[in-house]
Parts: sequence; structure tokens; C-alpha cells
Amino acid sequence: MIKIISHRLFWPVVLLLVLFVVNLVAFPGFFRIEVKDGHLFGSLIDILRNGAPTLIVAIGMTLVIATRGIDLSVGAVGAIAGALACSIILDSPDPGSVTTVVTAVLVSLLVAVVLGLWNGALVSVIGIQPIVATLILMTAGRGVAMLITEGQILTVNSPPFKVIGSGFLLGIPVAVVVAAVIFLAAALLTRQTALGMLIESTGVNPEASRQAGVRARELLFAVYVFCALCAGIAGLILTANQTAADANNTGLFIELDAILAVVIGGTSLTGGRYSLLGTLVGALVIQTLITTVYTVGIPPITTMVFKAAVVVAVCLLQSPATGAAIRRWRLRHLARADRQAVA
Amino acid sequence: MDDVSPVVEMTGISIAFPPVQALEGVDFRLYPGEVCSLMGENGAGKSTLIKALTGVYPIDAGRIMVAGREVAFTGPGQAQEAGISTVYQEVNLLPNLTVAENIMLGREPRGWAGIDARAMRRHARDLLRGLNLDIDPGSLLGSHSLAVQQLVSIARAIDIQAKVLVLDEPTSSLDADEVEELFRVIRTLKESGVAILFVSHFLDQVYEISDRLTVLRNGRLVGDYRTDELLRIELVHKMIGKEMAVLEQIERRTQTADTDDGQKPYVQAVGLGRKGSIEPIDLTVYEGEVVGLAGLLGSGRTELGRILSGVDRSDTGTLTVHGRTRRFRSPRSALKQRIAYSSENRRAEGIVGDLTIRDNIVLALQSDRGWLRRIPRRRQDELAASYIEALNIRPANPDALVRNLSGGNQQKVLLARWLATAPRLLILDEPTRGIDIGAKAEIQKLVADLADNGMSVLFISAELEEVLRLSHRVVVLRDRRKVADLDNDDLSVSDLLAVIADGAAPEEVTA
Amino acid sequence: MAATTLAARAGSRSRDVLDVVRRPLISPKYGPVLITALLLVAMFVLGGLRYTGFASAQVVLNLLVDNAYLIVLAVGMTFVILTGGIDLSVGAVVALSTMIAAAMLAGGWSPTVVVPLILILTSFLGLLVGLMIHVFGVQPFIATLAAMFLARGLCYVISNRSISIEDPFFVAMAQTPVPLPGDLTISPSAILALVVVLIAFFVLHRTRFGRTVYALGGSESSALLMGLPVARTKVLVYVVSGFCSGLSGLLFSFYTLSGYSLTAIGTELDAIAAVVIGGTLLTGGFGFVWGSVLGVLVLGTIQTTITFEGTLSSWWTKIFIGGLLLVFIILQRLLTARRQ
Amino acid sequence: GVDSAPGGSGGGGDAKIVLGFAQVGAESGWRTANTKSVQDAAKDAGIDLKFSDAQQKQENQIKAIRSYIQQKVDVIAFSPVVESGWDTVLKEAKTANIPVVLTDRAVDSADDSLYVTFLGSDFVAEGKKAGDWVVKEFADASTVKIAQLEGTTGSAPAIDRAEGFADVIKADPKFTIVASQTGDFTRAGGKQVTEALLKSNPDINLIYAHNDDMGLGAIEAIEAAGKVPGQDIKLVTVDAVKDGMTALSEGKINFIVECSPLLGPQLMDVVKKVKAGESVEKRILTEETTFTPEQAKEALPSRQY
Ligand SMILES: Nc1ncnc2c1ncn2[C@@H]1O[C@H](COP(=O)(O)OP(=O)(O)OP(=O)(O)O)[C@@H](O)[C@H]1O
Ligand SMILES: Nc1ncnc2c1ncn2[C@@H]1O[C@H](COP(=O)(O)OP(=O)(O)OP(=O)(O)O)[C@@H](O)[C@H]1O
Ligand SMILES: [Mg+2]
Ligand SMILES: [Mg+2]
Repeated sequence: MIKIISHRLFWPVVLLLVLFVVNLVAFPGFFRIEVKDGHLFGSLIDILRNGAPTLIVAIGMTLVIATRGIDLSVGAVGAIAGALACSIILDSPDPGSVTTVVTAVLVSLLVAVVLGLWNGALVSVIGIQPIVATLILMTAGRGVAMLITEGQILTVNSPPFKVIGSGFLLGIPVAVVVAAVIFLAAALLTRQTALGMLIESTGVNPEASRQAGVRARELLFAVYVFCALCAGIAGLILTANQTAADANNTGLFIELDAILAVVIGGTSLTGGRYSLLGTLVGALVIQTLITTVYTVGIPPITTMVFKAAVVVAVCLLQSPATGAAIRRWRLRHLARADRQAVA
Repeated sequence: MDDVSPVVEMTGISIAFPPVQALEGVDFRLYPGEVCSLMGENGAGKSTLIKALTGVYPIDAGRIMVAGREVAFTGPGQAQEAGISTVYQEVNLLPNLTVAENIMLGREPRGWAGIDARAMRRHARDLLRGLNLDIDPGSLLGSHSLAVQQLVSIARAIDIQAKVLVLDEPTSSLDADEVEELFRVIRTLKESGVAILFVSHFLDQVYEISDRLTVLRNGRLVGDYRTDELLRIELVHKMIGKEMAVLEQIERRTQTADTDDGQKPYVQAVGLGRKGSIEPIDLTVYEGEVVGLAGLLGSGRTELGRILSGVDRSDTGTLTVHGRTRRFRSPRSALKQRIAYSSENRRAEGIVGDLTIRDNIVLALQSDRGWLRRIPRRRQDELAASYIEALNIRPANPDALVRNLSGGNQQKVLLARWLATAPRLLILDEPTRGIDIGAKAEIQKLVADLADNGMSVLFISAELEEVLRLSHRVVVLRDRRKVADLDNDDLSVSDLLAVIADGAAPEEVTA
Repeated sequence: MAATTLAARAGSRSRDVLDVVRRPLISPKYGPVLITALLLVAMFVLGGLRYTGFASAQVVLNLLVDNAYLIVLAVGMTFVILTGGIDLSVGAVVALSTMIAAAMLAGGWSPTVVVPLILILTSFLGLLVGLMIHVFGVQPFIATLAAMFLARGLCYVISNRSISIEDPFFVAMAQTPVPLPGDLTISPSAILALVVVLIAFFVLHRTRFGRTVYALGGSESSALLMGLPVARTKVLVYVVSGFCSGLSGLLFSFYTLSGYSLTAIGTELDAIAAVVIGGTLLTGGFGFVWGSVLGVLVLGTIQTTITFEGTLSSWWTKIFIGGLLLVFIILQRLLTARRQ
Repeated sequence: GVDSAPGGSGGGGDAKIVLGFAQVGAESGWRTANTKSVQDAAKDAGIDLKFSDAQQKQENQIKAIRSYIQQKVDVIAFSPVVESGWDTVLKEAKTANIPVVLTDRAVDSADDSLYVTFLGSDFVAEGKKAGDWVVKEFADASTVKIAQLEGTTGSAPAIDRAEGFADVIKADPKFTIVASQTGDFTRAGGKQVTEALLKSNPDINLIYAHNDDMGLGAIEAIEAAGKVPGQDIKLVTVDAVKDGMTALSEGKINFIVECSPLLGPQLMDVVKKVKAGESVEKRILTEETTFTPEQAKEALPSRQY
């Protein structure tokens, strides 16, 4: 019992459940999942699908944060990827063909990788502090995305492209499948190899790791590239979901959501130990929070206050001080029980 | 002395870090005008007891009285105000501030315009001179070697002018001279009625300075003895809890084979140097040879080790490893040549605190193999288990976070990391710093055995006995320059001291 | 004996004239700030060569006038960042202060009530954030993010329309230029901001609180073991930042004479960028308030350059800002990296 | 520090009018079209345009205007980010004798001598037009459940469009707004909000979106829920950008209230008049209309943005 309560993810999961209950009260059909036109349909599915981009970005962010870094440019990278894909599809003679879409996707992901290399170079080679290094791309990147779309919203009418954002695979939303694949890939890649341990070690003590022969520089590159790739994929999903590239708004503030998800999931911003599972829970909490605002009909002007309350709640509950207080309370409780048993 | 009331009286102290019971019902007493040494193996609970006293850790049970009043400090600040000044085990100062600021922080002299920086520097300079250390008090602390930092933290503690001075392994990286200097100061303080709590793993120092010994074992009190009534052998017995044969010195090694014909050099440095840190130096280490590096504080031993292992890049000279010329761009490239360097600064450059013992032990080996070829979990467990046993690392739980280990045990983990890579040349910079007497013997034996099996060792230690006991050859550095290269046949500490001090020309000595 | 040392010192001084110039530039403490200053001057010279009317004293003063609120914000942020923390709430708190000011003034309250009240409220919010960080161990990024949501949310709750300020005191603060010799003018806000900087400088370097701020950035655990008042300092730093955000909000409402809930979005990033450009390490322990002022001026100069350029479309504006930031940071980095 | 280069001072030698234009930003496709219209019209009219993008920040706009004053442009035009807070800088402009034209959004300054004219749409009127159509369309219905997709919370168009709409429909109690959420003027926002709304309120009859983009997002959500946009659930939006018009012509949207970004030519006329010393009206409305699906089909081919 104590073990469960003191588990890192106990409170985030509790919070998630509380949010579910709130939704259920506001809207009894919340847990209902039907099969409509051969695919799953329901609020929970929406939460998974809409949460997928945040989750994907958050996975990349987790690894970056584990190295003591942070990546503010994910939103901009996503916007660039989306803008590029749309403009390629629009410029092609046959927007509806699968090859066009595949090319567009590959090219834009390649560009995302290049942007990741750029961040990686600034951080690891030139040694700029990550928050500033990525701030540069955050600012300029939006500009680049807008340059690609010339500030317009590029609407594409391409069924194969739309599939990425709102299609289904075996009844499950494609976005969810993609997120699941990335999640598993990241988990396997870092935990079945030594990558995870090396990343953590660089995050905890870079100098010690260097002296132990860890290739810190390559590692940083890899992590920023992976994060940018995740951002690119998320950007494509977001773009495909609205079948239009919106350079201004695609992935706006997604970096904050992603970081929040990572932290709610118990990974410390000071680097080191990370938990992908925690990030998953964190991302679900955030998306459920957003959906709750919509389903419960919280007035827009109080939405922010509500968000603040939830974030504060989960942080305070997760805090070691609260844990200690609970332990003390339990001890006293047990002691009293003992005394009663003796009497 | 019996009629004097204790200035510190701790009774029945218990502290647990589940699952470790760090202290259990420990009683401890400290009288004014005495030096009491707290003795025990690594992880016995010495530092924890000190932290309990100064309020760093809350106690689970027990009572602490200071000057006759019960106290419950919530932090070192309060302890300081109550007259307890402490040097904690690791250097706990601020590398980003100047030496003077580190000494005076919290007690800065203030003038009409706030803190008077000049008065502060002046005061700091005087204080450091009292410890025979002449450095610029306006320089950043981080730019100084660990030993200097340790002296600075001692200076800070002394300057507080407390009733109780607690020194947790203050001498671990000091040279004999500095230790003498420190002891002089301690004696003066003792005379003026200050109660001093001293911790060290050097029995000589303990016997030299302390009046009383309190021995801990596994978090429990073993007993409280007068130093002049307890033989060393008994003390060790009480600390370890069993007879310790190893302690009877591993027999001194003298040169077994003649290096010139039998053995091949593993590493050969010619004119190797780095601007601003070490003058060009020639050095050869043969296979299976243990070379000791001796020198005063700041003489450049650490720098030499760092250059040889690629931690710092050299800018002059050549390095030949196993017959091929190499340029190390990083520790990684040195590791590829099977050269490992164990840093003297274990907290900043050694351990990875938030990882487990297991991860820390396999780290270097793993990064050498590359991230793709993960060492199978079973092999990791084997490695961890074998080193935990061989070096007696406590707690013997490979999943414990290294951050929570006692200082000595952290050092052991670090050693295990380098040993696990099976290096051909192992550069050990103060490897026995803070290690208890039993483990020290174990480590020395280990080094000797490994050398017998062909591993070369460059052994840097401030403890000359240890250097002499282990090495075939001793290289002496002074002012970042090699001044002597001595074969170790029946060298004595005083011989060595003589060379270190006035540096007879190398030719004269080696000849 | 004193004479000989003095003579020796004088001798070495004349010998190392070059060293005297170079030493501070390569010191980890002063180097980044000095280099920022040099680069700023270089930027100005380049701008002056390129655009007419750019290199005038009034343009420089306008930088102070237009960025007074940001300077104050950056000062507060400097305290936080020096301890190794971060404060994301400042932008939203600025907006909240403008809203409270506007709403209360519109409701007929006197500035003598409104101004202190805002400063107390924002300091209190800082206190809450500080307690959350210290007592509950919440990471600064998250605690201040929550505060940001809260402050922004409260803005909407007060009103989601913008509210004008017509109070005579505020109008006077906004529209009374302070004449300087040479036909130049500066605003009261700019002077206030400079005063804040002076006070901050004094506090950071001449008081124990200030030194403890640096100590926290060096190593919190060491500071604790050295017996410094870690808890108090850590909480106070966020109070200082809260106070500065409130003050900055007031300056902002002098500047715009209105309160608006969507105002100052993303200003926290500007403040952080200014602090970092000014040579303060995000991990804490190194840096100066003057550096942060320079950082603000750099950002302002980038802005000014863009307006003087006058032909950049929206996206090129963003790219240009990013590019200039990049050039600046890389130059700064390369110039300081030559030390060791 | 010697003033050795006296030549080439501000203003320019020839008679070309210099216009300083401080744009809000480029936060939407509408805004970009607006910018482009101004830039193109300036070129056509032979006016030298100094353009600056405030990135949605009032302080940046103030800085830009101040800089225009320093550069001594002939006329300053800007789309204020916010209504309030312009007096100080406008007074400076007035002191420097530079006339100011407001575009797109108004300022709430009590002293209307600070600007020459305000050229732009009336957001409240747009909301009213949408409301009028709804009242007409649902004249026969007994109850009408409406969901509203609001623009960015606190922004002027969001507030005014909601207000104008509410004004009209409140006359008849059969209209109820069952849900009103912000979709931040974006497609993604519109889609996500609608998805959730449709689950908790599956029986809504009408969605009123404060711009086309949110409406387009809503269409996707409605289709995904297996309903037919424009029939099962009716849609009214504001803006009439090209994508919106396309959807309208396909019957997925039922009615669009135009809010034209093409202020450029009108602005240039005003600038020229102001420069020539002619008087202009204090309030110039943009020429705007509304579209039904049929009108959309006609207008679509000539739609520029
Ligand atoms: N913060 C902590 N969390 C968990 N365990 C701890 C912590 N601090 C100390 N311990 C454990 O308490 C025990 C006693 O440690 P302590 O540091 O007091 O040993 P020590 O006697 O000072 O040893 P050394 O000679 O190596 O310094 C060790 O087993 C250590 O692992
Ligand atoms: N007594 C001293 N006075 C002034 N500076 C000193 C003193 N001792 C050390 N230093 C400084 O410390 C720096 C580091 O020296 P280094 O690390 O090479 O020492 P070392 O030979 O390894 O000895 P140790 O490890 O005992 O410090 C030197 O550059 C020197 O400037
Ligand atoms: Mg210890
Ligand atoms: Mg050394």
C-alpha cells in the first residue's frame, strides 16, 4: 500500500482518474466507445488522438531533458514540417497520390532531422545553453514556416495525407498508432540498449561521464535530432488533422505542454533519471484536462485558472514534503492501531 | 577532566534511511578542550552522526544536548549560531565565488556601503596565511585544487570561532606539511577550550592528535576509549569487528625484474606538457610496473595524470602507447588504449550520483563497448556483485543510488568502475582518499596483484608511505616539473621528503 | 617592505599593460558581460552606418524609454536565474498588474492605494511560488508555469476587454518627459528602471542576501551546509521577482495607459533571453544585473534595427530576430570560449 | 561622435509619400492577406511603405510608431493590437505633425483628434448579421440549441462578434447558447472543441464560429461524428476567406459574414487625401457583404485570398 502511494506515478494517475470522473459526471457517455463506420469512436478515443502529438513531442522532450537540456523549438519545427509537407503536396501535380504524400512526409521529416542537427550543434559543439540555443530556432523557425506558406493557411485536399491526422488503422486512429510506435521504439531503443543509461549519466554528471568515455557530444546530437524528428512527426499529424498548414498556430505552445507532461511524469528538469511511462501519463493528464474544459463547459475566462489549479494540485501531491507528511500520518495511525490492539 | 561537563552530549541517536539503519542508539560525548576522534569503517555512520548533530538530518530517536541545553537544530545555520562549526566530509564550498567570499560568507564585515569587500579579502588573506597558504583571496575558489579548497573550508570553520569544531576527514587530500599545519592550529584551539571532533582514516593522525576515541561499527556504538589506553591493533579490531591480518602491511614491494631488459614500456611520454598546467615532462611506465607520483600540493601530479589520460589535451610533446604514437583528444580515446584515470575529485568528476551502484560500475565499460551492445543484465549483476564483494561496498545493494553512499564507499564504486574496464594503465589519483583502513589494504593488495598480472599503475597519493609501499619507482614533481625519478629500493619516507622539499637534481639521486 | 611590494607591483603593471586589458575579457566572471557590451557598441556603430538617424542619442534614450519595463523584469529575473531557478510567470504577472491597475483606477481608486497594492499582491504571488518551490520541492519551471496560468486566468476574470487608464498620476508618469541636456528627453519610467538596477546591484553585491543568492547558484547543498539561510533566500528571490514583475507591470501601464489581459505574452522569454545574453549562466552562480540591462538593450537594438530597416515582412522579421540573436550568441560564446 | 555626414536626412527629396505602417503581426491567414493588400496597394499607388510587424505585441507597435516619428514619415497607419493605451504615442505623433490613420481595429481614445480616421469593419455588426441570418433561418423551429466557437479570449473580434450575435438572438427565448468555448481562431482549436461538444451535446442545431478557420475545423469534427455539416448541424461563420467560401459553396457552411482584409486600396486613398490636406470622414467602413452558398459559388473564382 505504502509502496503504491509512494510510487512516482501514483498522484498523476489518481489525478487522471479524478479528471475522468469529473467528465463522467458532466457527461455520462464519457466512457462509451462505439464502433462507427468501422472505427472506434468516443471521448476516450478523442483524448488519445488529440493527445498523440503532445505525447510524441513529450517523448522526444523527455530524452532531451534527461540530458539536462530543453527544447523550446519543437513547435516551430512541427510547423515547418507541416508547412513543407503541405506546400510539396500542393505543388505536386497529383496531390491525392500516395507517392506524393510519402515524398512530402519524408522530405519534411528530413528537414526536421536537419533542424535537430542544428540544435544539437549549437548545444554540443558551440556549447550554448539549450534554452537559448533552441530559443533561436523557436523564433526563426516560425518565420521559416511562414516563409514557406507565405503566411497563408495552405489547405490541402489529399486523402492519403489526411489519413495521418484523422485516419484509422484497424479501427484505431493512425495518430495513436504512430504515437504508440514511437513510444515503444523510444522505450526499446533506450532501455534495451545502453543508450538510456548513458543519457542519464550525461544528464547527471557530464564531466564524470566524459571521463568515463561516454560520447557526450554524439549523444546530445542524437537526442536533439530525435526530439526534432518527434516534433516533425507531431507537426505532420497536427497539420494533417486539420488538412491545412497553419504556420502560425501549428504546435503553438506545444513545448510548454510537452515539458509539463514530462515533469508531471516525474522526470526532473535538472536531468538524469527519466521515465517514458511517466511522460505517457503526463501527456494523458494534460489532454484530458483540455478535453475536460470543453466537455464540462468551463467558461473560457476561467480555463487558465482551472489549469493552474490542476497543475498546482498534482505538483503539491507529488512533492516529497507531502509524501513525508503522509508517511508521518500513517505512522501515527499505525501506532494508534497498535495501541488499540494492545488495549 | 571528569568534573567538566560535556559541551556536546548525544544519547540514543537513531537515524534510518530505509532500508539502511545508519545509526542505532548511539551515544556520544564531547568535552571542552579535547580532541575526540570518531572512528569506524566506511559507512559506519560517522558523517551521519555529525550531520545529526548539526541538524542536517533530523533524528528518528534520541536526544542532543549542547552546552547543557537540549537542542533540535533544523539546519547547519542554527548549529553554527549555537557554536558548532563544521567542515563536512566533501568540500562543500562554492566554486563560483572567491576564496575570501567562501570563507566569510554569512559573516561578512559590513561598512556604510554594505559589505566591505576589501576588509573581507584582507581578513581572508591573514587567515589563510595562518594555515600557511598564500593564495589570492580574490581568486575564484573553483580555480584551485581540491587540497586548497579543503584548506579554505578549514579556514572558514576556524574563523567562526566556535565552542565546538567538527572536522570530518579534513586531511583526506592534504600533504604531511598541511596536516602538521592543521594540527598546530587544532592544538591552539584545544588549548583555548574548544572541543574538537575529528574524523580520519589515518591512524597515525588520529593517534597524534586525539585524546579520546569513539568507535562506531555498522551504525552502533562500540565504545569510548582514551587514546593512550588503546593499542592500534585493538582499535582496528574494534572498528572491523574481526582480526585483521591484512593490516600487517602487504610486504613492501621492491623492484622484482630489471626494467631495462625484461619489460616493455607501456606508456612513454616525451616532452609531454600543457601550457599553464605542466611543463614538458618525460615519463615511462613499463608493463606491470607501479609508478608512484610524489610532490607537494599543486606540484602538478593531477595535471600529469589528466594529460596522460586524455582528460586534458597536451599541447607539446609526444605520447607513445604500446609502441605507437598517440594523441588523445578525449578520455574516450585514452580508454580505447586501455588507459583509465580515476579522478581525485570524485564528487565533481567521478561518481554519477543519481545512478545506481550497478550503473556506476558498468558505465566506463559500457561506453567503451558502445551503446548498442548493452552489457547483458546478468553480466552487469555479476560485475556489480563481484566488485561489491571484493571492495566491500556498503550497502551491498547494487540498486542503491551512489549519491546516498558514504564517502569511502563512493570512492570504492569509482575504483570498481575503472577496474571493470580491465585497463592496461590505471592512473589512480588519490584513490584511497577517505577509505577506511581495511579497505585501503584491500585496494593496495588489489593494485599489487593487478600489477603482477601485467597492469601498469600510476599511483598518485599524498600519503607517502602508501606510495612507497606500492610502487616500483617514484617520480617526484615540483612546481609542475619532474625533479626526480627514483627506483624504489629501500627508499624511506624521509629520503623522499628530502627530494620533494629541496629537489636534489634527478641525476644525483637516480645515479 | 611595503615600499618594495608596491614597487614590484608597479613594475608588473607597466609590463602587463596588455594583460590588464585582456584579463577581464577572459575571466569567467566579467568576460561575458564585457563582450556583450562590446558587441552592443559594434551593433550600434553598424546600425548608424547603415541607417540615417540611427546613431542619435535620442535613439539610445528611447531604447531605455521603450524597454524600461523589460529592464525591471530582467532585474527580477536575474535574481531568480542567479540561484539557478527560472520564472516563467513574469509576463502574465505584468499583464495582471496592468489589469488590476486599470480596473481599480477605473473603479475610482486612488493611485496611492493602487500602486502599493499591486506591488504587495505580486510580491505575495511570488511568495506563494517561492514557498511552492522551497517547501514542496516543485521545480521552478513548473511552479512558475502554474503561476503564469493563474495570473493570466485572473486577467480574464477581471475583464477580457482592454481598459483605459485616465488617472492623472498615471497619465503624468506616461507623458511627462524629463528633459536632459542637449534637447534630449527621457521618461520617468526609464529613470525608475535605472534606479531599480542600481538598487539591485547594491543588493546583490553589497548585502548578505545578495551574496547568498550567488551562493545558491553555486551549490544549494553546499550553501546549506555552510549554514546560509537557504530557505529564506530561495523564497525571497521569487518575492523579488514578483515585486519586479509588479513594478514592471506598473511601468507597462504607464507606458500603454491601459490594462489588457493578452498583453506581454511571451515577455518572460524576452526577459530570460536578456538575462542570458547579458552573460548570466542559466545554471546560476555567475552574472550581473548590468549584464541583464545590456541584454535588454541588445534585444531593443535588434527591434530598432528592424523598424529602421522597414521592409521586412512578418516572417522575415522573425527570421531576422532569430538570426541576429544567433550571431550575437555565437560571437559571445566564441569570444568567451577562448579563455581556459 | 562627430556629425560629419549631414546629407540624406529623413523625408526624402522627391514628393513620394512615405507611409509608416505598423501591423499587428501575421497571426492568421486573414492578417497576411491584409498585409499583402496594403503592400500591393502602396506599390500601385506609388507610396513608399515602411512596414513593421509587431508580433502581436502592443509595446512593439508603440516602439515602431515612435521610430516612425523619428524617421519623420508623412503618414502613420496602424492596426492597433488593443483598443486602449495609445494616447501617449499618438500625442507624440500629433506634436510631430504626423497624421495617423487607424485600420481594422479602433482605439478607445477619448480625444479623437489624435487620429484622422478609422478605416475598418465593425465586428459588432458582423455578429449582428450572423444573428439576423440565424433568426431568419430558424424562424419555424421551436427550440434552437447553439454552440459558439469563440475567438481568442479577450481579443476584440471575439468579444464584439459574440456581443453582436447575442444582442440579436436574445430577443427570442427559443435560442439558447448551450456551449461557448474558445477555439483560438484556429482550425485545430475549432475541431477539438467541436469534437468534445458533439459528445456532450449531440443535439445542437447550429454552430456559430467567430471565424472561418474554426468553422472549417468544426466541419471535420462533425463529419468524423458521422453527421452532415450544413444539414444536421448548420454553420455560420465570419471572414469569408477562400477555404471558407469553398466550404460554403459546397454547402458545408450555411452562411458567411464577410470581414474583408483588403483595406489596402482604401487606405492608400485616405493617405493621399490626408497628405493633400483634404478632409476625410472620421469613420470609414470597409465594403463588406454576406454570402449564401449561391453567392459563394459566384464569388469564388474571383476570390484572391
Ligand atoms: N542521504 C542518505 N540517504 C540514504 N542513505 C544514506 C544517506 N546518507 C548516508 N546514508 C547511509 O548511511 C550509512 C552511513 O553513512 P556515513 O556517511 O555516515 O558513513 P561514514 O561513517 O561517514 O563513512 P565514510 O568513512 O565512508 O565517510 C551508509 O550506509 C550510507 O549509505
Ligand atoms: N599552496 C598553494 N598555494 C597556491 N596555489 C596552490 C597551492 N597548492 C595548489 N595550488 C594550485 O592548485 C592547482 C592544482 O594543482 P594540482 O592539481 O596539479 O596539484 P597536485 O600536484 O595534483 O596536488 P594535489 O592533488 O595535492 O592538489 C595549481 O595550479 C596551483 O596553482
Ligand atoms: Mg563519512
Ligand atoms: Mg591532485
